[in-house]
Amino acid sequence: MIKPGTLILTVAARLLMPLQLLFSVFLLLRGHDEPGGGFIAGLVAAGAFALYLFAFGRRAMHAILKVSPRDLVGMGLLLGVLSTLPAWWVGDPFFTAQWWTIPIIDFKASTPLIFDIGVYLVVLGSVLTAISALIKTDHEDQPDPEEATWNH
Amino acid sequence: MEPLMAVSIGILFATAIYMMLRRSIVKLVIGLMLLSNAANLLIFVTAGMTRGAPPLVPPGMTAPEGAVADPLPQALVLTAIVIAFGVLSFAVVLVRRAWEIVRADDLDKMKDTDT
Amino acid sequence: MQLALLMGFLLAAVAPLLHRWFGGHTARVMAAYPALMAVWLLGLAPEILAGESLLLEWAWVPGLDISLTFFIDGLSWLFAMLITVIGTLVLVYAGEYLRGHRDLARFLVVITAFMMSMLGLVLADNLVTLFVFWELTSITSYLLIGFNHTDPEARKSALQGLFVTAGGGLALLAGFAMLGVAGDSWSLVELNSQGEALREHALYAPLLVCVLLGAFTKSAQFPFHFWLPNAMAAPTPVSAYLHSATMVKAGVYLLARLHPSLGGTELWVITLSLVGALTMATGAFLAIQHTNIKKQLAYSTVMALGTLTMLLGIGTEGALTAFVVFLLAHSLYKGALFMVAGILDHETGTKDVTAMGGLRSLMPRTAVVAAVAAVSLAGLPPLLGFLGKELMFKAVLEAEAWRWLVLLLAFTAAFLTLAVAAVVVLRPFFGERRTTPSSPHDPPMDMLVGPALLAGLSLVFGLVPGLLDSLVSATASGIGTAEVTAHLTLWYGVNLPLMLSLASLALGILVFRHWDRVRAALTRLEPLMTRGPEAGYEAMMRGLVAVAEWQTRMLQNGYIRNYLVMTLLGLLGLVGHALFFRHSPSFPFSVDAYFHEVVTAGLMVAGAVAACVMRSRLAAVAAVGIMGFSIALTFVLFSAPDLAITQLLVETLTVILLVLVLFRLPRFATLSTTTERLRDLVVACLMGTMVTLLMLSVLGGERLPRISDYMVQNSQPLGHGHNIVNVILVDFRALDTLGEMFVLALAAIGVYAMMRFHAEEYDAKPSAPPERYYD
Amino acid sequence: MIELLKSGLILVGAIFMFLAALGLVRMPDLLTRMHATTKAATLGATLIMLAVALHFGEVAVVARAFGVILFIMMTAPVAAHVIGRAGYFVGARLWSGTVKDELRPNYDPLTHELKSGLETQENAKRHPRDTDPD
Amino acid sequence: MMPQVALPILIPLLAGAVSLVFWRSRGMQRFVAVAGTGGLLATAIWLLATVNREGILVMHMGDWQAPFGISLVADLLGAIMVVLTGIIGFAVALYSLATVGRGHEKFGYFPLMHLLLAGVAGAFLTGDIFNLYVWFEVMLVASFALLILGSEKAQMEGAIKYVTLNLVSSVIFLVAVGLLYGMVGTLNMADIARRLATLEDTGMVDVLAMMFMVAFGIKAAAFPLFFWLPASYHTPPVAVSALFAGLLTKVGVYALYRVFTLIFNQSPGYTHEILLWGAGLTMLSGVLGAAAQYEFRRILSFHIVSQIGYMILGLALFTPLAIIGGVFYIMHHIIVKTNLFLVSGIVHRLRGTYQLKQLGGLYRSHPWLAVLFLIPALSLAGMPPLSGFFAKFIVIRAGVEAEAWGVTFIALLVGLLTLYSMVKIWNEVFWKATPEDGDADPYPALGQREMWLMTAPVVGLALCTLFIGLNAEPIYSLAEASATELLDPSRYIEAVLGEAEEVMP
Amino acid sequence: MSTVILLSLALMCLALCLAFVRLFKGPSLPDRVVALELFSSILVGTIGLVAIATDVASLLDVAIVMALMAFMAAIGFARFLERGGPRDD
Amino acid sequence: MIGAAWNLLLGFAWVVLTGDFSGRNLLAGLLFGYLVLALIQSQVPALAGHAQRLPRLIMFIGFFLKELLLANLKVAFDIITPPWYMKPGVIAMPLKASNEFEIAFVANLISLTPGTLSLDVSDDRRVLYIHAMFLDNEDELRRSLAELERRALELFH
Ligand code: NA
Ligand code: NA
Repeated sequence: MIKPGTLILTVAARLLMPLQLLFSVFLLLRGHDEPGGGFIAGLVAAGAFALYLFAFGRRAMHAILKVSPRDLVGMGLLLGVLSTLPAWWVGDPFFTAQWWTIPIIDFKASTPLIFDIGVYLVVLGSVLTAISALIKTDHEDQPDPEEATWNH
Repeated sequence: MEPLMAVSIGILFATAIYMMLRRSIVKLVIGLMLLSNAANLLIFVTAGMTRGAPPLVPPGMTAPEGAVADPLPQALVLTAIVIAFGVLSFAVVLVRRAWEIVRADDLDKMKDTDT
Repeated sequence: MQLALLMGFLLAAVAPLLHRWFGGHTARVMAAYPALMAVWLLGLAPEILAGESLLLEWAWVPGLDISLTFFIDGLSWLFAMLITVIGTLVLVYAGEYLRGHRDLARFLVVITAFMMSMLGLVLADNLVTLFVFWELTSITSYLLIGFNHTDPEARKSALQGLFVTAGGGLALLAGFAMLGVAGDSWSLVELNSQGEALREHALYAPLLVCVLLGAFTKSAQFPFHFWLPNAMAAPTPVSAYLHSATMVKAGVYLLARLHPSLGGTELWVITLSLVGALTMATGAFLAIQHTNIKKQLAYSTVMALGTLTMLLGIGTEGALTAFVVFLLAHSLYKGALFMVAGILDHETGTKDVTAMGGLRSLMPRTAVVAAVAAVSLAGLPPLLGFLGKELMFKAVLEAEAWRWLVLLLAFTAAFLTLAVAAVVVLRPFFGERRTTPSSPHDPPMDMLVGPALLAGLSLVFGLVPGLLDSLVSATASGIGTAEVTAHLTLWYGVNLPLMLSLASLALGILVFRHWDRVRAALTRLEPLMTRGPEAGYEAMMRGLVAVAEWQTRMLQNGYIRNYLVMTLLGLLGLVGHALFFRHSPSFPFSVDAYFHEVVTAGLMVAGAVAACVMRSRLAAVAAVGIMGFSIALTFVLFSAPDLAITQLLVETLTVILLVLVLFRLPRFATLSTTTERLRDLVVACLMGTMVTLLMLSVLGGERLPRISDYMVQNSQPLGHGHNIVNVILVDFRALDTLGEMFVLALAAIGVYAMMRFHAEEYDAKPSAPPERYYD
Repeated sequence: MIELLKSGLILVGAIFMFLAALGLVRMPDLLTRMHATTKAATLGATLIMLAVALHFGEVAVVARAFGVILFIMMTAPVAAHVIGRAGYFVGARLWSGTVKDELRPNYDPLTHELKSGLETQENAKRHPRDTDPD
Repeated sequence: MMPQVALPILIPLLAGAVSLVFWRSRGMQRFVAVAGTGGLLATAIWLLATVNREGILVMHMGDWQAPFGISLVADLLGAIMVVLTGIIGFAVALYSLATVGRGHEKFGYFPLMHLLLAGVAGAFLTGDIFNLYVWFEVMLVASFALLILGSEKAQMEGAIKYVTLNLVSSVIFLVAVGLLYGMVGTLNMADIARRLATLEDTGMVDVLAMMFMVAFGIKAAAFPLFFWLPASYHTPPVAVSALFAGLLTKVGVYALYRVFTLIFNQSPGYTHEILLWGAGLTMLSGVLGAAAQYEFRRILSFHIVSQIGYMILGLALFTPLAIIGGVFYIMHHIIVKTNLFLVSGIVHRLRGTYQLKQLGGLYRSHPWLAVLFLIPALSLAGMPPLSGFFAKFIVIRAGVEAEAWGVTFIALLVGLLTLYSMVKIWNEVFWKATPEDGDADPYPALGQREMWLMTAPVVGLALCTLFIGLNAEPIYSLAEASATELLDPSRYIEAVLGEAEEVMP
Repeated sequence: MSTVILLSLALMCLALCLAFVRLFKGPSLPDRVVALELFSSILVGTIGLVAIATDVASLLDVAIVMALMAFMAAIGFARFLERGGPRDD
Repeated sequence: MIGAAWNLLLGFAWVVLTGDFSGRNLLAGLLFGYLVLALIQSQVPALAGHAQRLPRLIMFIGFFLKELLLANLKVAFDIITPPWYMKPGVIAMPLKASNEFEIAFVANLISLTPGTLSLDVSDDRRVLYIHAMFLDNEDELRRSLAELERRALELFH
């Protein structure tokens, strides 16, 4: 039986993965002004989890991800669609950007940002869904706890 | 540069088509990858290429100073790249499942549904 | 009237319900409906017989000039009367004939629907509406022929009938379309008022051919006659109704109806006379040759239809008079005879006349009815059939085109028909008694009332033909271009037609005497007469399937390569043609490129080419990676950092994905031959060249200003972002991005489902039947 | 001065990169090729990033340049290790001039167990820890 | 703001997202399936009513004026198509409740269905050429996933062909968009139309027209680009087949109508002549393909191809009447073809096979099903007075008026051959006695609820067919109004761009 | 662009070509992976050079992502090898 | 570690207090924080050794760069000259480093220095297998590797 990763790889993964994740959030948040944005950030984050996956296996990756990648996809899509709706509330066409300044930290929140976060989640969730589905059938045979939650 | 790229992209298309016409399913997938890359590049190149002026507004300004590269095709290509990524991931896995289920690498052996 | 017609369809639809309530009486109950209609029509008689006509307007699809307007003149009134009266009788008859049959309700549905369709057909003023009812009769007739649907022969005959009549119907549709276009109207009344212009129109010949095709197929004219005898697979009431009295006459009706607008030309006269005469003779020959009573009657119907067509072709006043009389006579005696045939079949259990004999004593009432009807069929006085035949001979002698040939054919048909009439009555009812599968006796009243009434009418009209004067005049006037005044009488004096009648009587008796020998002699003609066109039809059907299979083998052959090549050749052909013949390209050849840019492009190409030529899968993947990285570098060199990042992230993730997948896949193998590879190479190179030429054309051609300049100027002030590409992605063109998100999500769902969901594991719920794709 | 230093850094960096590639082509076996690539390329990238830092001189850019250096130094050896290990264990043929191989005897290709060669002396005193990778 | 322009896209998107979020809850998914498609249908009707009353509706997404942002445009054709999408979506959703297995539900059947509908609706409503590409992809990938759901051997084989050829189409489309942008510098279709008219070199316009023709021709399954369709449509669960059969190719047809009336209308003598040839060959090859088949769904699949020919014929003739006929044909065909697939599903549910040779006896055992089959089948064959008759009649009349004898003849012949196929099915499935081996294993009887869920959509669609046939006038006027709009693109352009000066920064 | 940069770019390009040669020649998969890895490393340098040459600092973001993520490909390949994928493939 | 965290915190506090959010100011904050911590480290046991880390780190980086450059030249020389001077081989290097982080750190450093490449760590983590290019003087090599490990481990203690 092959172990998921060697010592050197696991240590590197432990170091690099948070770094990559942090970097992905950075790319996401500043994407409106510099190269970056939801896609790129999402792909980086997906790469980060993929590294973790290679080093520690699928179960460990799910453990740090906490939610199922499919939930991420769903949430991301929902966020993306919902971010188009506030415009309706104020009577603008869908997708019209709404900007709000959050007073205390002087952070400019906007529907494009929410939208971009949606993109981020979808990209991350999709790639992870695909990769973990591929990995699962690759070598793990035990039933997946997440599959048992399906209500009949 | 554009004419040169036009020729290069032509070759990319040719390789893609050639690979897609092979009988091996794996080659088919590689052909599809080449094809989508070629198409994306084509959009980028046809819209015109600009050196050293990315479409970014410098901090504190409202518009770039000089001429910048056309941002619109870039956005289109970005969309197209991501779409192609999704579609190709699907195609790759499809090929794998097809192989597992049909047990034939040869596309010529996958014609039961037609005949 | 329209409402009544639509209600009739509704009545048809609720027949099963009625059947539940009324049981065995349903047919009689439903027969009340056409009877009522007949009464209503009878109420119109004074006006119609006085030569007036009625136009009942009713809009349907005004945009297309389609209306449900009904036009009632002598011709349509006569047909409508026949349809409703015989329809009533047939319904009553069928109720008894099919008593206890499990499909009686379905039968009633279809035959009522047929009746209404037929009625609509003869009443419609609008070409399209007429066509609608025309096709409805084809379909209902199909359902009726295939009534005994578990019998393969019945199904085959039904298909044949449908295919021939619907095929003709489509020709008719084309003809109508041309007619409508040529006459700039879809109303028969209007079209009939501009016959001159139509006959001069450039479309006249093609539209006439199309219309004739439609009419000839429907009315079983040579060489389309073969479907009609096969249609005898239907229950006898159906044969009586559809295949003698009504549907098959739809074609004749149409010809009569269009006579004012299309008739009279040389093309019309020659085609109709010859085809009609040929059909007559064919029908008569075939009738004499068969022993199955229904087939005999069917072929004699073919003969009668030929006669009617021929008369329309001759088109003189006398011919039109003869047409009306013959039409009426035929409907009456043939309806009666079919019902008699049904009684025989019902009572004896066989349809073969040679197997029956001496039934007169067992079923005397039937015998009388049969005899009367047969005498009319034979064309003997004092029945209406005699009058019809006399008038027919008279008309033929007036014919302008091919007179003697037509006369010869008509005469032949006449004496053969006489022989048939003799066979049909004398064989079963007279002579020595033969045992039949079931023991016969006279049927119940319901079955006898119809034939008796029809035969009786033949006799009444034969004895007092003057009753028909106004009807014949009104009808013939509607068909002809000029007023026709008819004075019918049984005795026109000793003239050529009478001579011909006598001669035919003599010859007919002769043939009957030697029927068995004649039959034997005629068998030799069989291939010519029946197998000829029918074999043609069957060869055509086989050919159709063969061509279809050949095409499928050629095109839809399962080889994805072939699909791709076809698709790409389609693209190459179309775009290449446009590129070379529609466009005059001017290519700019000012290559300003730095060394490193050229190398980058070169590496990109090299990576792609390497992916093609390398013999290992993962090496090819790595080579694709090189290409991807080179493309990313191109993006860097030409000011697209976002793209470069995306490209290389995607490239990396793709490699990961591929590696995960390829692990489970087989290695590359050399499968194609060198020739195939060369062919593919040619296609590939052509595609590549085309793309290059396209790009050069666009790059060197006229280029308009970009909308993106607006985005460059406004992305910061309005979009509050410095990265213009990102502002486009999340604001200007956020809808694209939204779609793209969903694409990615969908791909992920797909991948997940493919890897984890195998139907056999999940859908093994007990209620789902198994899929069988390969059985 | 800065210009000169920058040019020097760039040129030397580029030369190292080139050498790395040359080594990759020239070296006789997988592991020696990896020697050529990992370090020279890392060094080359480092030097060029230093030049970038010098060239732009803004904090944000300098930070990014150092970011690149840091990341490449973190990832390059990991990649090298992973490939080298995989290449070696699945049977990369070593160059004929290889003088020594202390690993091969300690590796069991069936169980993928890699011994240290010290077990016999201390008799496997060490017990599994919970920090062990699973 | 008129939200009904965007809601037919946003509702299924939202429904898809919600279904995905609640992917663990079967009940929720089933509820959303009905509610989402019902909402789609409702908003679509609302949209059509508004468009019919007020003319072309435009929404500039994100409030970016055309041509800078993406505009959604609902003209009559678009609105009609969206309504049809709603009808089919709702019908198939109901049908799916009864027919789709638990495994399918668990692995995303309903989200995929919603998103397929969203892609289709998006394609019908967008006024932006690249956005059209995006919706095509949404639709396509959703269809990929639906096609393979279940991972059966036939599905895999069909899917490979489907995916490959459709990707080729996407790439051709993408390349054409790229070239187009390079030439005219805009993506808004109205703007493209306006700018192309100012180009001096119309040759390149024709070249691009050919590229779009091929790209959409593949989607529409026109000759010689249709191979993917008969290779795959008979492989997925029948609800999926029905959804595909009704909508997917029609998106290609719609796109052809859109670009060849709005954008590439400069040289109809060239482009539409080619379309005419394509239409004829499509009709013929499709119908011949069907004649050789003995599998229920394969026959139907080939007939999709042949019927596409009629629709393209309408566009190719390019006369007002022809366009009316084409639009009418699309409306009729979507309903009828979906219905036939649904009926085939019921047959399969009852007998466990789609092979005609093994079927039989259904006329005896299920007369109501026989009627439900006959209505769409005869309509498909163009038999009066059903919807298909009027569709065919208009097209043929237009052909005669345009004196296009060849294609008119083919159109008629194909009608006959279609009838032949339908009768073949009728003969084999309904009339023929049950073959010896056909009813070997007794399938469990349909549950009451299951049966209602399966039959209700079929009955509903059959009623639509009858309604269109017996009351053709309103549908005709709708098609006529739509054709008038299509033939006068300036109305579309004005609605999108306003009457302002040409915007060429 | 200064001569030094052009010269350096030329050198880097040659390096890229050499890496490609190794990738093409193989002979084993690890060799190709090493070549791909080197290719990406050289790209990082090249991007730095281009950034200097064009004075566009934002290109460094590409380099960062490359430095941080490109090695993942190598890890993927290594995984393939370790799971028993044929190394001469 | 606590020291580093404190230092970071102080740096941020500085940035917030001064209200200047530039990177330069953060650097300044970190520097001041470092100095402050260096001043108080004798009083706070948790901060022991904090101040020594920076000079050690700087010295280590210098050492490492020197090694990197010199050895790279050596390899480069071998690459460009046609004959091979190298004597490659795989050696086992006993590790002093105990926890996995240290082991990985050392292994990666060794990989980065030319002429040596870490292949793998033995399962019991006591030996690092290294592929070396120049085994002509193995003892010298082992010594310099040990030196590298020692200096690297110093950073953590
Ligand atoms: Na693509
Ligand atoms: Na499609």
